[in-house]
Amino acid sequence: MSRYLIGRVGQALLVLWGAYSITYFILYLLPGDTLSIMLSASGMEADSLSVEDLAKARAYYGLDKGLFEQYFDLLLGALRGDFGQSLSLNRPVADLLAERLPQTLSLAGLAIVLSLLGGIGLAYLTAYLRWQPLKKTLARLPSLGFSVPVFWMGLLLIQVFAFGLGWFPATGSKGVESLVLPAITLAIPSAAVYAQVLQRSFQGVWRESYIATAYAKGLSRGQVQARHGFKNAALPILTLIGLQVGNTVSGAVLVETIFARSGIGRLAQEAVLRQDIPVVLAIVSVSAAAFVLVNLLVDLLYPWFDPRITHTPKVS
Amino acid sequence: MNTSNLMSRLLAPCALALSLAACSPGTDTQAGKTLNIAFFGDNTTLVSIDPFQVYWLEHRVLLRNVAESLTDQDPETGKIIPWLAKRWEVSDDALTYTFHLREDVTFSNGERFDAKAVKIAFDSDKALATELPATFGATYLAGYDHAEVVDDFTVKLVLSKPNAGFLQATSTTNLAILAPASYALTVKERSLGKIIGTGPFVLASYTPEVGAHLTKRKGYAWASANMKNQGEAHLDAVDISYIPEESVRNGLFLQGKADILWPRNPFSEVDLKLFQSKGATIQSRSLPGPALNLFPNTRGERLLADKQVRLAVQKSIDRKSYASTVYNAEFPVVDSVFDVTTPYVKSQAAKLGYDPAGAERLLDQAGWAKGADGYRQKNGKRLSLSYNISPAETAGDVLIQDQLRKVGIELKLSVVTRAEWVANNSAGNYDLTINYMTRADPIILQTILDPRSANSSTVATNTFEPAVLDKAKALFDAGITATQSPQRAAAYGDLQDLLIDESSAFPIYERVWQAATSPKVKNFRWTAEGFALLGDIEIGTP
Amino acid sequence: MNMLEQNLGRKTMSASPGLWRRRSRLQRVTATLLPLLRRPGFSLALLVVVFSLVAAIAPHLLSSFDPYATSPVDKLRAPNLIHWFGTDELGRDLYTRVVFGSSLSVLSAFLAVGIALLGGLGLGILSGFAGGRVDAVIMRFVDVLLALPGLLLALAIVTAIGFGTVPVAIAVGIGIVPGFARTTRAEVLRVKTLPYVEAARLGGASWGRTLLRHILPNAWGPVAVLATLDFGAAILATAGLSFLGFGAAPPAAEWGTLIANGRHFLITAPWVSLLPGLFLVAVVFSLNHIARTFEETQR
Amino acid sequence: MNALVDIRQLSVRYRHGNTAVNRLSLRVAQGETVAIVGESGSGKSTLANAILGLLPDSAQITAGQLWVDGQDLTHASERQKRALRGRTIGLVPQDPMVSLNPTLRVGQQIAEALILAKGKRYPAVDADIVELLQQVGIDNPVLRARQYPHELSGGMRQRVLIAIALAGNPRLIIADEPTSALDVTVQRKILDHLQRLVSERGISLLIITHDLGVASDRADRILVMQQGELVEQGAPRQILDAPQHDYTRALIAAAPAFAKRREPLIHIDPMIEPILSLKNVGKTFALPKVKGEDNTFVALENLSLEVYPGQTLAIVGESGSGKSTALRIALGLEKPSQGQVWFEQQDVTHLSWRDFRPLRQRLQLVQQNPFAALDPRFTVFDSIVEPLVSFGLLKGPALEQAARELISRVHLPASYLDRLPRELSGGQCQRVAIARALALKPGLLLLDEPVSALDVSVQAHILDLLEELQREMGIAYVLVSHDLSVVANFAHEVLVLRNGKVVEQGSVERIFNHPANEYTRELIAAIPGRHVATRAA
Repeated sequence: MSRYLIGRVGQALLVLWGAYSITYFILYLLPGDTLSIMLSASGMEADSLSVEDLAKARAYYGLDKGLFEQYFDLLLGALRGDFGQSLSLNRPVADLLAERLPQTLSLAGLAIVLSLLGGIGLAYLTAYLRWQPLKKTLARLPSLGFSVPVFWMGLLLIQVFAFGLGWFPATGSKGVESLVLPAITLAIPSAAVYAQVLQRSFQGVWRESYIATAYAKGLSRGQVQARHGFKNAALPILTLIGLQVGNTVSGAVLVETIFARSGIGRLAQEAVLRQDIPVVLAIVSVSAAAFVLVNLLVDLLYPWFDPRITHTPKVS
Repeated sequence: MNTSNLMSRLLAPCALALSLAACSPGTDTQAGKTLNIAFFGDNTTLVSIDPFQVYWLEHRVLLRNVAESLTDQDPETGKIIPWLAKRWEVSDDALTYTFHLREDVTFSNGERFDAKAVKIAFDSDKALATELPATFGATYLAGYDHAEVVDDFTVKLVLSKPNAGFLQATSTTNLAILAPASYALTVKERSLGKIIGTGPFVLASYTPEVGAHLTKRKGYAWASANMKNQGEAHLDAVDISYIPEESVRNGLFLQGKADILWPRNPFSEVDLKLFQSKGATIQSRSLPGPALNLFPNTRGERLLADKQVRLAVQKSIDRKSYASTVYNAEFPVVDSVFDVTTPYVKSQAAKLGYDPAGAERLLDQAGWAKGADGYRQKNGKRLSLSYNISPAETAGDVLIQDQLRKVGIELKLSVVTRAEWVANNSAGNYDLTINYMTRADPIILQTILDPRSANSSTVATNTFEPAVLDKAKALFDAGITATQSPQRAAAYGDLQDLLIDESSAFPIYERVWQAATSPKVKNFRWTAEGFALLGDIEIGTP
Repeated sequence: MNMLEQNLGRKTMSASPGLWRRRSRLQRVTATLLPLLRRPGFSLALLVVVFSLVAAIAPHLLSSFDPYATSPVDKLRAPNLIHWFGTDELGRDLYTRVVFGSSLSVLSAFLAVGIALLGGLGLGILSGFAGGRVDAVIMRFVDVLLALPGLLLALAIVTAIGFGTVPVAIAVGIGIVPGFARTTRAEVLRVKTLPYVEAARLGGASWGRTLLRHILPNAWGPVAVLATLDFGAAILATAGLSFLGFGAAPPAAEWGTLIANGRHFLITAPWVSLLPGLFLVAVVFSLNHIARTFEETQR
Repeated sequence: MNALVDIRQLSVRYRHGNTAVNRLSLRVAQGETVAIVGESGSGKSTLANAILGLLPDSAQITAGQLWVDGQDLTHASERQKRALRGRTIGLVPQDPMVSLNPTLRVGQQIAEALILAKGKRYPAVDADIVELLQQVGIDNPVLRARQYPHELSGGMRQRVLIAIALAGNPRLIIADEPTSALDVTVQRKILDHLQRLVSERGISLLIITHDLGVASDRADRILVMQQGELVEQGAPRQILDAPQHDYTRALIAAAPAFAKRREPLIHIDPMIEPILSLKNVGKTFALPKVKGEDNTFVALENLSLEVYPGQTLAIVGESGSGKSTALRIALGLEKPSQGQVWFEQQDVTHLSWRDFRPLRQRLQLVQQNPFAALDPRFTVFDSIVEPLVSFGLLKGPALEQAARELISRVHLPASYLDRLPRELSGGQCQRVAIARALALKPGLLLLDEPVSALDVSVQAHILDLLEELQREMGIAYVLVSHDLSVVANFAHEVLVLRNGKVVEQGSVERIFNHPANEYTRELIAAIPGRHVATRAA
């Protein structure tokens, strides 16, 4: 087990390092003079600076070193939790992240909980129902769920629930109520994915022989579904939760913009508009870290849900 | 009963988890006397509410009510009137300004407002301007050399060269006087909200991109004559939020969650009617300073180097239709380089008429023939102008594009990041660009169009044809050194004529700042620079 | 499916054995497609998708208005017989804008899916076929791409190469590469071990032939379904990016831009945002529906 | 009226047309063992589901009555049916590998049945679980109860399923193809055990099977079903000795256990060289290291065999015996760890794939699962001619001509050349696979369980076809099978493998009549139906 754990953590770190490197090279290697981008992002113009000032600025942003030297400096810094200075906000990126992260975490956390509740609930209901018209309608619902653009859904929800019905505040970062609409918006696509996978999974599981065994014991449909169907059907969801982290972060960029929440996602969008490279790099790294971490947890928890999978080498 | 129980049990843990991240103390108790203002999105290019650096209008509204200046400006006449200074004298050479200060003023941290505080403020500002020459306040301080404390309440500000706008500058938020304690802090700390002033409100908090909170200053009693209410503010607090989404912002106002809806751009006709139908009052004031102008790049091979083409562009813009389409039928039609609230504004209405036929004639004469696709061409080259936009195009931009298309000019709107936009400007990589600043003195045009003091000297240089550049510089100099009103009027009048005659500026629309106030908001009044005096505002029953 | 089998059975049985000729591919395709077309849902979805494809290729066939001509007098008209989707704040016909927006949205989705297919299929086949170290290296690389949240990766790419439809499509395409690579690899691995592949190998077929004739065609199904699904996803992703302001240069407008621009009038003129949005939803939903129908028939 | 199950004129229809059970009547008395025999599609499983009240939503009882323990299930509510399940009727499902919930411990799954039978939780449930496990013949029951299904062998899982069926003390147990997924020897033991338990408790047993042998060995009464109808019923002897119905006769004729053994090949000309020979072949696999120690698994040890033209050699063994490894080594898909492989007087042991390729024209394989052996996207034509195309032998009209010849060789109409595999039955698929193997006119066919996935009557046809081809074309066969009864009718030589070792080798005659080894005897004894067949003989 511990051998597996070490290997798996190593793999996770490798992926994280890869994600960081790819982002670094995309941002620093692709066309565009990094220095002038950085200068203009912080309100200066390259044409107005003298040669010495340019050299000074180059040194200040660490651009006087070779590409790889820069890369290793940044990487080492990132390992220590130092992501450098934001170019336009004039603050350490780490501070910015520390300030914005809780907002996004609470939003994403609630969204994940809601999407699981909604997705699993819908699929569970669909599997339980026997009246075909309703069953079929519910089976098509997830498709609709991820056909709707997140931003459009967000605007609609605001119109209906904030302005129409007045149940929830439309914007703001204060209080749990202000979290409800954005979290629902963010949860819908993920919920749709969970629901669709689980619906399919239930379809497969209902055909399994052990379901017949369970019925033959005298269990009711509800009991069979709860005790024998659900856990087996829900196993694929576990892997999906890990994969959906990425989508949730992507969605957060849009949702935070619409709902005027100051979180990581909006910071990312603004940093891109300002070409604030250190901030973009840090946010991508942090999101990748979240992704890797959640997937690591899922992998480690898997044997607990599915006893067939063990992390110890098998002896036959 | 059962299900709701279940739901609450399920939700309890999440609620707990969330409350760690975001907890909200109830604000209902003071709601009655709190004014909620909804602005559009916060400035993300320069995160700062340090008065000296701030050019962002919304921040200046906030600062006007927190930090005060030596003088004030009458919004009706543009005259400079006493505020923290009871009176002042200007030496004949216009280089020495002696201010006699009020003696009853204190900063909100308890420090006394006196000559020493004024000196610290001006010296700190000057130090910052030297360190960061591009900072906005530097233009206000142009020519300032040093301050001398004459006695506790008399201070002498000495200029090294004349600056006709200096007295007006002392009335602005940019040269507001902060408490000495504020200047002891770093620029960054001030930028993020450590601002202590003498105003009727105290800045309790500022969270970039989210909002700010102001509370009433107890014992305030030194308002300028512009204020009706000479005592403490009527409001207990002001809550400011920055909401980038227009529909969300409007919704909040319609719901009554915001008392003042105050976006940067004027309201569209439909919104205006909607708000009025809900009983809202639309407050409007043209912002002093240049109108919304496009400035051409007249250099080298650029198509706008040809004056004929520039004149044709000038004639192809239908400003009346712009005002009524993008905004509303009552919206003023721009008729000058400056907005009407700017001192020495000179109407150019006669030269700014819509004349597409005239434009086509000019283009035909210049050898630009219409091609099959409707666009004009010369020597196989299309009459195509590039216009960089950041962060996003407006309906107005697209309307102009279509208006130019009608005479066969292609306007390419390229949406770029702010950084690219700046880079393109400084590289001369544009045909038309845009810039505006707000200040109730025509001197502000220098920061845009005088190559010697402009933000982007490239843009300023490119605006004028090489032959005209010196003439323009001379007019700027005349404007700044003239100490008498008629001389300034003449200089700036000539400058405005020059800009229009040369088609070095294309006025598009009058920069009217509009705010919608809910029926319960009383006494909303504008300052000379287009800010609001929150101390006057009362919240009553509608 | 049963009916189909019976139909085919009858047809082939009735043909006399001596006159046997090979049936063309077209005949077989129509034989599988026809029963699908009888489902109203499928036909409707196909219609919507075909409409958007036509709009993408030849938009002027579907509307006589000029998508860019402003007409201040007609601004913000509600949907009516002349302007089916109403007009926007500059009086432009919205239906025409949506139709012309298709070319940008649909073509950029094509580009994105094309990139994803090329990259994903390449990586997936290589990985699944080569196995061993190559597989391990490629899969780690795919893991890395997967770990980068799609929109953020796209934002980073757009930061680096600039705004516009093509950069956005490239960014979106790269974002969906890992999904394709994984699916392709899994399918190749699955099909590779099937008895008929072994039979073909034992029948003397080279690896190349086995790959092209057996593995790819049989692995293609789920990949094609994924491509159809991701086509919708790519439309959504490009719409998302244009919504954030990274899209095409005005006055051209993708669907995302139309929705984004119209959102200011949600209260006063809701159709400006809602109708393009509804159209977008209809197209993506139709793509999903088609993908699911194919998936079901494959099973 | 004392019949436990009383079915009168029952008809069950599926929503999309076909009638699965047609006016069927059946009685099962208390303590009686009844077997329903039928091939796939005969409706026997639908009948079993109907008795359990577990018909799928798409099926409907359209006529007749179904009385179980005095209740008419055709009009019973779901609740009533549920009360019968477990407590009155127990089920031993078909495939033990997939019939236990993989995510629940074995003990919990039994406990569930026990608690349902009691109607409430009770403290002694753990003791009851252990007792039940003991009764069904599982050793170390305390440990087993805590394990998950995947940690148990197939036989043990089947025993657990029997324990679950017994937990509710039912009066009837339905055993649906109870052992077809298991090795013959295991199958025999478990069926013996089940029968003992049932008879001790006076439980009625309803066996659903495709295997007339199993039915005749176990049942008091046999019912033969064909296409939803009951064609014949009676005591096993009666059915076997004097079948009334054509279908029954066909079944008996097809059942390998009752068929006549094949004439052994009269002579092997000493001048003829073997087409294939394996010389002292062995294969070991490396396993993952455990605590740094190397682990190996010996799949095959010291195997020698020779196959002569026109002759059939059968390799028989249960799962894990190494018979598949032997086949893969013979095909060159796997390199042996020791020994040599000779094909047509050529040492092919270490030939690369490329060098082996020309030889493949002479050496072909017919696989186990005919559906999976054909590319679903290839028409029959494409599949059959693929080897010819791969080797670039024929083109155009010649290719079509070859296809027509091949398809007629396997007795399929030429029109089938256009069909896709999914439009064919299992037997037809297998014929196509054989035609494909014949395309290159090979000298040796390796048959990997060629009929195990097919119905009995189809099995017979395929084996007949293979025999005919051997006669006409003089092909040699290597038949790999777990089923001795298939081997008995088909092979000339038999080789018995167990755990990778050769147990016995010899002519089919000698192996069956004078088995020298205990294991071989056990295997032969386990052939279902042998019981009755030998008595009949």
